[in-house]
Amino acid sequence: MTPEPILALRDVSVQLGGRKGLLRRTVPPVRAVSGVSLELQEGEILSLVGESGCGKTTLGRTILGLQRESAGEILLDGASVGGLPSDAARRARRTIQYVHQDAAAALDAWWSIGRTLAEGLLIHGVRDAGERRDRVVAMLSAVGLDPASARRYPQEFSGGQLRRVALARILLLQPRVLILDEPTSGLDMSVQATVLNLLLDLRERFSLTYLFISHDLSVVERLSDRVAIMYLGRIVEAGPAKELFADPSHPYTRTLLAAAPRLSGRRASGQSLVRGDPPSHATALPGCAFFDRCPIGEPACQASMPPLEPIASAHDVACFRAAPSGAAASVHHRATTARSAASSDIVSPLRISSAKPSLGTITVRQ
Amino acid sequence: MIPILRKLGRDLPAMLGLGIVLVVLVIAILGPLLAPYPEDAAAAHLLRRLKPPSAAFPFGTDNLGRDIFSRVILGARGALSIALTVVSTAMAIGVPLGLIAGYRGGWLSETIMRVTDVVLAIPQLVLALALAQLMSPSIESAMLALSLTYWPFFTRIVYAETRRLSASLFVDALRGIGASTPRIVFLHILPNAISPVIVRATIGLGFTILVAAVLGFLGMGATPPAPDWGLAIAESRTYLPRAWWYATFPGLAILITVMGFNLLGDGLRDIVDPRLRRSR
Amino acid sequence: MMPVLSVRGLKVSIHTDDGLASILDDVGLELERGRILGVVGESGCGKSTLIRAVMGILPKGASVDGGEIWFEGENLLAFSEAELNTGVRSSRIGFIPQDPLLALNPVFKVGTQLLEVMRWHAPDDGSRGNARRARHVARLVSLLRRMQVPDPEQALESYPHQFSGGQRQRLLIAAALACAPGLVIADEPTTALDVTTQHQILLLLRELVAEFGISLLFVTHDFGVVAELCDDLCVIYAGQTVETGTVRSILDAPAHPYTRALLACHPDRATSFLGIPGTVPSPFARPSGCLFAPRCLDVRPLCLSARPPQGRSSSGAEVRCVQYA
Amino acid sequence: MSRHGRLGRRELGGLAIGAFAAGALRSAQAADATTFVSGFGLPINLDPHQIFDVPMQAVMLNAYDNLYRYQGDPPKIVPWLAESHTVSADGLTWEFKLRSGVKFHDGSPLTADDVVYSFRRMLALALAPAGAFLKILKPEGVTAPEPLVVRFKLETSYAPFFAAIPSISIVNPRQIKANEKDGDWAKSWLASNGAGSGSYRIVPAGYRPLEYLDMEIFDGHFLGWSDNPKPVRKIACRPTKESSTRLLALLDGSLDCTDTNLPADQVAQINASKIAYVQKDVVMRTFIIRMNNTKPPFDNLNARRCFAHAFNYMGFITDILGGYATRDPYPMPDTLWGIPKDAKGYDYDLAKAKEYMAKAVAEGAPMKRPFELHVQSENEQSVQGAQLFQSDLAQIGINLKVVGNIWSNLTTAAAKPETTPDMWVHWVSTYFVDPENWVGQMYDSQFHGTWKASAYYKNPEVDALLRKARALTKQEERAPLYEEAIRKIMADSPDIWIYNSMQLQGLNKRIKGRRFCTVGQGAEMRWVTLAS
Amino acid sequence: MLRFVLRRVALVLPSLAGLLVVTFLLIHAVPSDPAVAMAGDAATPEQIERLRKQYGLDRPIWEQFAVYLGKVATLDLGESAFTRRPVARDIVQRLPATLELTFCALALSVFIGVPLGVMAGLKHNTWPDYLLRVFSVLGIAVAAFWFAIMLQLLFSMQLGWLPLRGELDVSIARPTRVTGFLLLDCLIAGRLDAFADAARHLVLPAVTLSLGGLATIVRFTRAGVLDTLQHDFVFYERAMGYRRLRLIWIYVLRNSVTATVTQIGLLFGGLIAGGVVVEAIFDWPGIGSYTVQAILTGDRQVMLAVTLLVGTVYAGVNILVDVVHGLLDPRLMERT
Repeated sequence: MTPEPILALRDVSVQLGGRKGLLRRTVPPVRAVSGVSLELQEGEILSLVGESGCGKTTLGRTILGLQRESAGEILLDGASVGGLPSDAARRARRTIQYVHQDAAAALDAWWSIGRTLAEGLLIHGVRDAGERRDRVVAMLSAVGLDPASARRYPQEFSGGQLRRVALARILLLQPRVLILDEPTSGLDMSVQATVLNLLLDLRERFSLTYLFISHDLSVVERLSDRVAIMYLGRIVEAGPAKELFADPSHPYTRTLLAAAPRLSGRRASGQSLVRGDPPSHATALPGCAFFDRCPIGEPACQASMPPLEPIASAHDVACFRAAPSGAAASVHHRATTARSAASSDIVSPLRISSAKPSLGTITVRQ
Repeated sequence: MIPILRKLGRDLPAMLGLGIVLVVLVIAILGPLLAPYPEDAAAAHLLRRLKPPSAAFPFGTDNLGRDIFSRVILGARGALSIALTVVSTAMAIGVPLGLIAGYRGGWLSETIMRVTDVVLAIPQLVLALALAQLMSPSIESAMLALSLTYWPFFTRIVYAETRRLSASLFVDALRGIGASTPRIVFLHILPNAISPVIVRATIGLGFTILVAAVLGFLGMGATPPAPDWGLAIAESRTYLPRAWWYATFPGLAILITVMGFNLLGDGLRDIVDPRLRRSR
Repeated sequence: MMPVLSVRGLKVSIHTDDGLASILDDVGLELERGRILGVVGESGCGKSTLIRAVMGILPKGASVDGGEIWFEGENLLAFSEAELNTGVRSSRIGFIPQDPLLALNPVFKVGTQLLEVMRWHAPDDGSRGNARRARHVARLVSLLRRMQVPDPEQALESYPHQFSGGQRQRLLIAAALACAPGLVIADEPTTALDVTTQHQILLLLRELVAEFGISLLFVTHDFGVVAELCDDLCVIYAGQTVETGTVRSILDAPAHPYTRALLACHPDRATSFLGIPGTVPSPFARPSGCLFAPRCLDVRPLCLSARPPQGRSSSGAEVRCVQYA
Repeated sequence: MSRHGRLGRRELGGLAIGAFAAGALRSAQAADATTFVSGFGLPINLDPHQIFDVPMQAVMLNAYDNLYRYQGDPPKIVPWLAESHTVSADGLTWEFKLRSGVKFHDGSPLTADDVVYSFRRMLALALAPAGAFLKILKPEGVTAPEPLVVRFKLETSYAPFFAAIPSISIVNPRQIKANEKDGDWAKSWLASNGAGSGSYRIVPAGYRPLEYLDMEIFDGHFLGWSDNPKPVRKIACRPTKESSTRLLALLDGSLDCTDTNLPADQVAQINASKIAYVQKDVVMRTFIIRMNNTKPPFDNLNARRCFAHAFNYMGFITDILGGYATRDPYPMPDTLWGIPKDAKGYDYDLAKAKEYMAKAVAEGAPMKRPFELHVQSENEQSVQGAQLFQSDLAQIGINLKVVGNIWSNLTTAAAKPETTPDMWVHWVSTYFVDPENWVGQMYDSQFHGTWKASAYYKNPEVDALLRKARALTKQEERAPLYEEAIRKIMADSPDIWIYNSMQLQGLNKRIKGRRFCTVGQGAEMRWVTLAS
Repeated sequence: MLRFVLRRVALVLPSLAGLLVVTFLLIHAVPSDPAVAMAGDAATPEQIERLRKQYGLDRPIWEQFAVYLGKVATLDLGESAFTRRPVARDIVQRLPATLELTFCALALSVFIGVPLGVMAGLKHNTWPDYLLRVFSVLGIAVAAFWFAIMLQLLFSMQLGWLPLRGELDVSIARPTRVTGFLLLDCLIAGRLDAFADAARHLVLPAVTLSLGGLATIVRFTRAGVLDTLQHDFVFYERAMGYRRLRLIWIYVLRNSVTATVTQIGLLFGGLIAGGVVVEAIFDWPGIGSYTVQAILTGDRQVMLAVTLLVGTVYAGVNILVDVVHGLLDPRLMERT
């Protein structure tokens, strides 16, 4: 029996936008996140991976409480904290904090770093100015910044330093769960490394749990305990990082892995496993959202949405064609090949789909 | 603040504007000390009417024999106080409304912005003249009318800025750490939104001086014997083109002052315009 | 064989409000015909200034203080702005920008913009007026089809925002190739794209180099992309070329301490996330010795006093480091 | 710009290019010898039974005829459409004998019925021109016993009746009735059309309210044109709105005459020009600073006298008005009959003013409170007068605030003593030539509530004198009564009477044959000839 | 597109209603009694009282407003108490003159201001930029009435090139009224002499009126160009070898004028109301002097009608501005 998760999402959906009007074009709301379930164990790093527009940031904001879920349940330490308007949601979830992707834009350029950091403490009830100052100084040192930088303004910092400032600001609030939204995007490789290092270090020191949102598979692979892959608002595969990278089951996961540029990788040539553009909600069709880009799709995939189901212990996949681990050796084999070398032997989706193997598995799943 | 001044320092027209504004300010403050005939604010000297410029009267004299040079100097205070009163009143009305409308959204925002539209559509002159009638023509009614027609400009600017800022990441981050709405709006959004407001206000100061002069010209602004620049030009019309000095010097005073505020505002705008911030 | 593009000892500085900044100190590279040269460097190392210098479009206040840029046997630095504009840009050097969303003029139809380029730079085949235009349209349509842009005719009539990022980048690649240049310069063309799209674009570029007989100068900060795409590699640090050679040789055996440190940061190789200590020296005050010396783990006294000479590593790469002198 | 006010184009004549360009571009501005471009202001509409003010006179005198008309300077009332009249001994029945052969512009003959119709229309509309008649004449009191005889039966004897007869224009009922809507007496139609018999006819297409009005000669006018062989054939009214434009247009030759409010300061400039000059005419138009006698301290005689002595009459007239006005210490024009020539007015004497102030203060009058003097802000002269007064009062320690205001607000305010300002400035023009136009309506307390009586002066003796004079018909009998009343009024000093106007009008030198009369201020055009 | 315009029109209507209420209340708060003014100088209190009854001025304000609203709904703007003419007719007669003047002034500002603004933007922070900025600001700062008189003195009095005032010489017969726009009517009637004369009369007032707008247009075009020049596509277009002139005057300019177009919209409203002074000086028979006259006489129907008119024109121009925005930038249209 696993311990009680620190944070759990049950079937959470989020709708965005939408408007009606007599003289305005009616725009239906977009289901940015649909039916996502996640559990975050104390102390682990769970990575949320997907291409732009897959809903990972929306999901992060929903967990935080800045975006209200339209359905589902959010549990913090086993207690429901869902269904609240944003102010109340933030109060209930103050142990969850969020670190923005663009650290510079997340800081008020008119406020010095020291004031900005102290402001968080003030909001969280630290009335004594001296105490605030001391804690800010201590935290700046903890994230590897000169305490004298408290007097400086955001525009005087480099990208890497700003990430540290952003972390310091959040850590002052003594969170337990951090949602890190692409914390290294836009950073140079050398800086990215130091920031990741800091993140691991801080997790130890402050006993943090990370929800790590990223599209960079090489970073995710090295950092995460568990990984969840999102595609068009749904989680299509989730499992322990090692297992998932070693044995990707969903065709989309495999696509992503195959597409990521690798230092070791000889250049791809000829046809690619990867087809089509990243999807948008506007063009979504019934059935499996990945169908139009899927190398192994078959007509049945268009009929209904495949549910997220376990194929191994703690490893879930939402695909009718993905066999449980070991049961679909060929797929497994192709995936690993795709990852490690050129993907020439799986590039013909036609061949695979025309073979129509294992219709039986679908019946089993139903 | 320092970088702003440094950037401004390289912008010659803006420095010219700043210089003019400072000089006008000094003149406004020290007016009665600088004017050779401070009593000419109200006196009448029938024997020296409409004298052309001379050593004794560098700008000549007006229809009641008053020294135009003194009156131009004495007029600075009035012009500036009208401008400052109008612009600060308009800001006091417009800025909070813009903040509320921009941050809250919904029906309140809609209502505020529709009212703003309505007021923007009222011809400024009609309102000014109607108020002048309502309260009898005076500097006060002119100021009220101008304030009442000028605030929507601030509302619109602040509204747009607030909309932009409340969608920005740093406000999002503040919400994330649990900052209260008043804290976000007044301590964070307001300072960030204030730059375009200051620019608009600076240009507005010049604009107000000019419109006040037009109201004076139409007999709806300052009342005699106030040493008002617009009024002086209005009074001078009868004596044009013979007494050319009568209109010219108050006209130049308006021209230079308005130009000063505009140049300064333009320069500030170049610096604080978020669209231009990327440059260099 | 003469290289298509050869840059030697290029120096570019820029007058700013804070003084004179040395952006490019000593950059050299050679791009052989039909090959893909990757130029890799971290932000601020001068990659985009290098591109701008080659295109002849330096930012305000910048000037070339030394060096040569030879393109197909001609010194580009001797070209006037008008000569570059009429005789080089697009017609002989194509350009693929970094961010496809920002590079297209948002208020003009794609076709208008691409045809504008062709109108001035497409090779003259004697046709004029409407016939010439029709021929241009036909060429664009076939190019777009080759780029796997669906419904090319419709695409020309659409506005940039109506395309996805990947499609836009395909449009821009088509534009770069439209006037049949010999050299194409690509400025981080996949940075703004999703990983699957990036993969597709890289494949496409690889094919096009052979198919259209072009040489490609590919600027990036991502070693992974270089590994996937490029033949040769040029590593730049603080406005200097520090290592050049074939991709294979450098990735297999990086010679310059900077290259080594940088590769060690890559998640694919990193053993721990240590990064490179220190920061890039300010362009306003470059150290007198090796520019990397303050951050180098293998620094020697000599490094701090004099600029390191050009050397050659065991794998055949040219390296600017005393270790290989 | 020339600094000498002489805009001689010759100064620039040396510039060959300029001269060439001017020659090439200048349009046929050379005025046409039969078109008169008039700068008289336009009335707010063209119906003489609705509007009765100075600008209306310029339309009325040219486009309409009256039974009698004021002519000459000083004005005499002379037969016009009427050949003669008789009045009964009790002053109640008036009979006017009309000329024969008078034709309206549409060619139809003008008869007594038309006159009756005109008076009845005027009474029915009951607007400004009816002011003098409403109380004394009922519609059925106007009759036409014979085709060319009009009879008026008055309700009470009213001497100014005859003086007011020239203010009523005779309109053509046939045209009016054709354009009547819902029994409105065609007041909408006539507001922008003409239906008269005057020397000129209104060209409806040439009219845009307040902007321009074209009138063309009516060859069939009853007086004929034998007395003016070369008349103006077209009057183009193009009033100016700006005083500087007015001046320039006159000097430019594109305007033949200005309106009659030319400021004295422009006189020298115009007279220095080759093309125009300033005509000075004495008119009956008095300039007055009113005091609200109901508001303390103006209820105190000494206070009022203090103010009356503090105005620099001659300084104002000599220096500001350039002498183009005559000091008139009486409450009406000193050229009119009924003036007690022996009565002495108030003069500028700050010492006396101080004395009176001390007395007033001793009597408890609040002389230290700030006072408001309302002026019509668009009128330069009233503003200057006010400022002069302000400056002098400041010397004796009285704090006066000059408040700019507009006519309609002022007349509204003057309808009640509480809202009437402390002081305000206005002129009283000649609506009809009779003391009734001035003292009669200004100081008889029965007129309280009208702007003319806005001093709210009440003196039962004066009331009695004025009422008695009003009911008598003979000037010899009335004159002593007015003289007596004026003496009493002047002793009470209810207002500050300043001057009687001299009318200044800029005229093009090509104008010949202009005949001036204070009523109409020289706007009647039928004798004017334009020299080439 | 149609949906876009309809939506904008629908949004404007409540604003206009609000405008009407505000103006109605405001105008009725003015103490000046229209009956007094209407009755004229020589009127007696009884006459005034009668008029007050006749025009319903003695009735409660909401009743007066209801009556007025009913009339406005049928496009009847009432009758001026003074001119005795239907206000709508007066406005129809005068508005074209004002519009003609405003259009010409705006055209002048745009055709001069946009190129100057582009030049200032291109020469950012150099002497040409400084000079252009100072000169354009001079345009705003100079008092229109003073400038107008100077123009009159120079061009009419001294040089004699242009007429002093009015819209047509007295010696020239007016063309038949078709559109009300004098220049157009001259052309329709084939009266070239009248057209030339009318055009000459238009020059000085239009130049005077264009001054204030000129500076605004220079200012916003300059800012727009500066902004556009920051965009990556400008570098891209240069790198692709666009011809410099075409790059600036077509590709950069179209991206730069959005804010300028907005300002032109705002200016238009301002010019109509602000042309009063210019109309007065040049005796231009437009709506401006009519408005001032109405205010001075307390002619409520006219004041209301003019406010409604200016509000409508303002709203209409703003809709037009939005349409132009949509044409300039196709992305905007799709957001609706």
